[in-house]
Amino acid sequence: MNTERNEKNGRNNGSLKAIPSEIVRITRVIDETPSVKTFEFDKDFEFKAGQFCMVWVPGVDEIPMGLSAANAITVQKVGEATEALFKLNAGDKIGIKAPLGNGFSIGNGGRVLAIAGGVGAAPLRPLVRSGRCTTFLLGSRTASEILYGDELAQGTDLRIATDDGTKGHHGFVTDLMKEVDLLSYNSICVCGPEIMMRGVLRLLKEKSEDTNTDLVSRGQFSLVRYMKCGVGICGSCCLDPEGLRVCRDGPVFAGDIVEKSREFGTYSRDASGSRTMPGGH
Amino acid sequence: MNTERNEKNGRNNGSLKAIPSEIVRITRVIDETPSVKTFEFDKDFEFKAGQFCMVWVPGVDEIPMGLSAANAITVQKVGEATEALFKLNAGDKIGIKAPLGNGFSIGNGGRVLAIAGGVGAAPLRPLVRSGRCTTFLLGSRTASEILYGDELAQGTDLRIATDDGTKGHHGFVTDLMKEVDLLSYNSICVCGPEIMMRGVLRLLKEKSEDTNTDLVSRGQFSLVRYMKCGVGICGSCCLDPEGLRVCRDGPVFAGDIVEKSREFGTYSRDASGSRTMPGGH
Amino acid sequence: MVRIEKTDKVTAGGVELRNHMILAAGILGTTGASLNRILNLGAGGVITKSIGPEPKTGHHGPTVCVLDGAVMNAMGLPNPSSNFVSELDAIEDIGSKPVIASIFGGNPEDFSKVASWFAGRVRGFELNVSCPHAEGYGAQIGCNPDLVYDCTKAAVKAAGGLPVWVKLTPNVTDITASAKSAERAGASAVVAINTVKAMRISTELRRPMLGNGTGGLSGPAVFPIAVRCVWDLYEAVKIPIIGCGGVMTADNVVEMMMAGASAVEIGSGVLGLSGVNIFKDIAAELYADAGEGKDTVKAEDIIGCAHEY
Amino acid sequence: MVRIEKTDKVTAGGVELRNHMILAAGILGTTGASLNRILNLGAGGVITKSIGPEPKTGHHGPTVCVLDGAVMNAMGLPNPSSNFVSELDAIEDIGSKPVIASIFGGNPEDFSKVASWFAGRVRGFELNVSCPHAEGYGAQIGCNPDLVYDCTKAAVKAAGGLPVWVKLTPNVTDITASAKSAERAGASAVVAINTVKAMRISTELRRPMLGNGTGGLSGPAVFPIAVRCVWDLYEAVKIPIIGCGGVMTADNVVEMMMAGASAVEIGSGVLGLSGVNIFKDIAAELYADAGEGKDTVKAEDIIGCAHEY
Ligand SMILES: Cc1cc2nc3c(=O)[nH]c(=O)nc-3n(C[C@H](O)[C@H](O)[C@H](O)COP(=O)(O)OP(=O)(O)OC[C@H]3O[C@@H](n4cnc5c(N)ncnc54)[C@H](O)[C@@H]3O)c2cc1C
Ligand SMILES: Cc1cc2nc3c(=O)[nH]c(=O)nc-3n(C[C@H](O)[C@H](O)[C@H](O)COP(=O)(O)OP(=O)(O)OC[C@H]3O[C@@H](n4cnc5c(N)ncnc54)[C@H](O)[C@@H]3O)c2cc1C
Ligand SMILES: Cc1cc2nc3c(=O)[nH]c(=O)nc-3n(C[C@H](O)[C@H](O)[C@H](O)COP(=O)(O)O)c2cc1C
Ligand SMILES: Cc1cc2nc3c(=O)[nH]c(=O)nc-3n(C[C@H](O)[C@H](O)[C@H](O)COP(=O)(O)O)c2cc1C
Ligand code: FES
Ligand code: FES
Repeated sequence: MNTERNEKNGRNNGSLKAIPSEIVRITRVIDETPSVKTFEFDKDFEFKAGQFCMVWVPGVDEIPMGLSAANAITVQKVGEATEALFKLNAGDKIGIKAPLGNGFSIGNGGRVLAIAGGVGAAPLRPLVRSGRCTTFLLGSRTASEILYGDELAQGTDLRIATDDGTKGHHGFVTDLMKEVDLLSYNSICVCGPEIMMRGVLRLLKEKSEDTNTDLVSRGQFSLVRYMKCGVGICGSCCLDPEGLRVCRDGPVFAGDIVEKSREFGTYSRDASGSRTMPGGH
Repeated sequence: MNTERNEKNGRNNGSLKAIPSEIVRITRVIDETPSVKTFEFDKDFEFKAGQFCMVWVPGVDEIPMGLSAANAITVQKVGEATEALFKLNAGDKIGIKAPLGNGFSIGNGGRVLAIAGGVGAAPLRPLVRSGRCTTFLLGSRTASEILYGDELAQGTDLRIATDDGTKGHHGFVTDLMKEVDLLSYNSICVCGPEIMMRGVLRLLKEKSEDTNTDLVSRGQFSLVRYMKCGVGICGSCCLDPEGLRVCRDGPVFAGDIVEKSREFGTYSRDASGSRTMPGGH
Repeated sequence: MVRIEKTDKVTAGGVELRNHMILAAGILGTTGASLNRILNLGAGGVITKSIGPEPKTGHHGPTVCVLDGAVMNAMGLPNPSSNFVSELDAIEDIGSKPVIASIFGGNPEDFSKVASWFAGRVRGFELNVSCPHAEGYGAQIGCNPDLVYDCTKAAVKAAGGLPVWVKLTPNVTDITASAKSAERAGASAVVAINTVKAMRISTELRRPMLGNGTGGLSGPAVFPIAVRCVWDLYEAVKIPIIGCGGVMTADNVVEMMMAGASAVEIGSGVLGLSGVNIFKDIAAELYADAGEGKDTVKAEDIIGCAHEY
Repeated sequence: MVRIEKTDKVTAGGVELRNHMILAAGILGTTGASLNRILNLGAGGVITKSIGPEPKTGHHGPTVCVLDGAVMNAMGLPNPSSNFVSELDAIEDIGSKPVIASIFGGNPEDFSKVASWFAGRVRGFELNVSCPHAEGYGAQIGCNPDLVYDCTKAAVKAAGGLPVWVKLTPNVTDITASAKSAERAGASAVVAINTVKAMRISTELRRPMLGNGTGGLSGPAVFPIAVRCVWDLYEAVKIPIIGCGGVMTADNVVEMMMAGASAVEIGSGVLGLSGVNIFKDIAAELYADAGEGKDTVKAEDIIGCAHEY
């Protein structure tokens, strides 16, 4: 289980190390799409693609966001805290606890397939930036919602699908999976709405059965759950049935773990801990 | 001032490190003299000759004692806590905070003269054991009160004085200083009753004036003051007029510092902080 | 190091535990699956997130600050209320498992209502009358010995014979006063301590680091405070004491027990080097076979032993 | 980092200081020479060891345990009583120096007697009604707002016009109650906090680590507790607040001030990396010329500023 690996890096010696919220200054706000902005700040965090941060929006809330670069987050406006973030400009300060969680593990090299839906492209972007992404399948509602302009196309073999056909394939991102040779990838990194990720998992399963190859565990899914602490103590982000913490044991889980999760694609929990519909980017 | 050197070993970063009382088991009790015993224990502390420890005598008190070896203290019975210590046997446990204070600084090599009175030999013994003591002048009330049997004589040029003439020179240890060429020593390390140390200082001063050589600051005096904390926070051991802490800035002070002390050889303070007669071994 | 003789059975405050280390309330206790996981990872027992009469979403973030040697939180008692009951289904074979429901309320009726939801399902109750940052709940009850008495009485009645532990706040002039009230009202144990009132401010943002402003301190920083409370309670009440606050190591467990604790709870410890393996790691160090090493003792021989110094 | 504009004059609670960092009571304050040294090493002011009506030798050792990130002590208020007055002679030109006498007693008469010894010699008084480990003194007064009122009143009268600060204990349900009493009785400032009740046990010796058994916690571990107390006091009283507890860095000073402190005291900090140079080292980092760096502010602009978040 991922967690054992993460946490057995030292003998329990009674110490407890700070996880500070670094106060950073926003240096640039990039309008990616009508509902998505990228915020760059004046500090680089060491991180692995897929790791996230807790963003303290002063006076509002602290919310989880994938790191879309060492010094950036890419945010979709969906509610109170993200709206407040959208009102911030260069020069404003926010707090960042980073890096948190485990990130994608793609070993050294090998072929990497990224599959993203919407703002799910954010935590996958660093794979492209570091030149480790072979192919990127990006799904979006419509052409104007596609993130990062031409940046992705310059660093990887980018293929696009839009729900309304305004760009690329007319249809779902999962359709694009049929265009590529799934077997040729060592890692398949996925992030997006849970319904889309469920679709990806189903296709990987089918392909695995067809080819008698374990593609499911090559899949790595970045999950979203309601996070209060982000550091693994409160329990608000735990996933059924294993009780793994998305914030600390994840947010990236191998396909075989996700497959076992009875809540994946079915339900999640809200701020009070009550069951509700699944989240996802 | 000694303290600056001791304490400027790092930038103030807000941290505060533990000074634990290590619980050790007494392995051997050696009757040195009718009123002095050496207690060896099952742990070696890294230390410099002249550094001391706080000895926790369970249920009684915590008192300062020079380290007479990496794993030993040599104790004269004078009151409650030392009496309680004297009742302990091999197998019993005590607590040791060590090493504390600064110790003698004898640079690398050079000729070292040690001058001790009574149990003041304890913190000087490690100099002999490590082969760095050229000459050792040891004063004692009477032959039976001489510490460490033949051990010192085997490691250094040992010269003895007893008040009653039962061994060695009949008279004070300061008399022995006339036998040696004080100018030939790079360091002169002194520990004993304050009245004796005052005598040593006076002789060094005289010799300095006679020879126009600064022998006073070659002198290093290990002082005794009432110590409550032993770690430099409470203030009970401070020395007039500089307010230096014997436990942290000392217990070893250069002759020129001691010379400036208006309380050296004149008074000290008791447990309440009231002035009283000077202490010393 | 002092080690404890392995035994088949550990009982504390009327609850049969698997070892002396219990997961503290509000730590990874939001879902049944998580509680189940912590049990599987070696906890001696688990306590649920505190559950109250109505669902609460809790305070806005930041809700948790991890400091050097301490954790500060102001969760605001988020909980799904009665919806939590079905979470317990995820605990395999719950009837045989040391699961304790933490409950809170604003008055005796609340406590009896919430207790009744869990009465058949768990092995005991812990009353949270001590959360320092929840208006009208928690410590606002724990500071008032009469209210502690009434709420404990109500919970004991609703608990249908199950043991009721009362978790105390250290943020009072005299922690033994509420403890005595709890004892008189029929509590099976007192638990000490909940978090210590605290606050940190971001100097760069000029505002408190927690969304709620003030919060509660836990972790190693409060260990000496918790030991002191357990010590004082041991001299004041006859019912067992469960120690909680800053326990990180096997030696900390022994120390709490010597102060008077029959068992300990661990919360912030899950953020230490062992992570959620802390229960297993401590157990590996803490327990030994009888006769293995001369410092191996029976648990009952060290509970409160330091009082005889 | 936020830095404070250098000024010629810092005044807090009616006392003119040399900067915002004052040596706390009981820390290196047993002799006049030591207080003089700490002033020379850059303290903004110094407070004496607490002096009482009769000489006391204090508790048996161990009296101080230095833990990771905390200090625990049970000195037991050792002091030479009226003999201390002549210690002040060692402070060069004391008339111009920010020296504050810390005094304690068991009743109002004690406070007025002890205050009268020092009335002409010092720049102010600090009443220790908050030491957590001295029978009949300290916190046994500080827990009772009426006694705080009476003792403060008596000291103010005996102080002959000098400012009187009242140092509060955090070991109470509501620290603002005693603060309000002190304010009504004419105190010029309240100081928060004295040490937090605590205890550690040596598991190997099976007895408390302190000679006195229980003691008080200070140092970094209590900083979040102290900030919280200062914060609560700022909302409760109008007189200035002096922050104390765990201050180790320049940023800690700023944080205390943002919580509401007009100045801070430093005690355990002398055991940090800077040792007794802590005052100088903090000052070097804390103060800047007006306009030097954009985060350089006037002290008065940040005192309590976090309350407006
Ligand atoms: C590991 C992780 C990485 C993420 N990365 C990104 C990213 O790169 N870009 C991006 O735009 N979004 C990302 N999200 C989602 C983002 O956290 C939520 O959109 C955000 O918290 C909404 O906050 P709000 O106050 O604006 O919305 P609210 O008005 O509070 O609620 C809107 C919805 O957002 C979700 N939400 C609210 N608060 C939280 C929370 N604390 N934790 C999780 N979900 C919450 C809820 O499902 C809710 O229904 C990520 C989430 C997780 C868990
Ligand atoms: C740095 C240092 C090193 C020392 N090294 C040695 C040593 O190697 N061998 C040795 O025998 N003695 C040594 N002493 C002296 C020793 O600490 C005292 O003899 C001892 O504390 C007496 O304790 P007691 O309870 O037996 O005596 P008490 O009955 O308490 O008093 C007897 C006398 O001992 C002195 N004393 C008592 N308590 C203390 C204390 N806490 N600090 C300092 N003096 C105290 C007082 O002057 C008192 O008059 C050293 C002292 C210091 C400061
Ligand atoms: C994030 C967090 C949430 C907590 N939630 C609760 C809770 O719901 N109910 C409760 O009684 N105590 C709660 N506590 C207090 C802990 O149960 C425990 O009493 C405290 O943290 C001290 O123990 P520790 O130092 O081992 O963490 C919480 C503590 C933390 C850190
Ligand atoms: C060794 C020691 C002795 C103390 N003596 C006194 C005292 O005599 N009077 C007093 O009011 N406070 C005394 N205190 C408390 C400190 O003045 C201060 O309030 C407390 O230590 C918290 O501050 P800090 O964390 O900076 O040390 C003492 C503290 C220590 C550690
Ligand atoms: S968000 Fe708190 S445990 Fe994951
Ligand atoms: S003994 Fe406390 S300062 Fe030296």
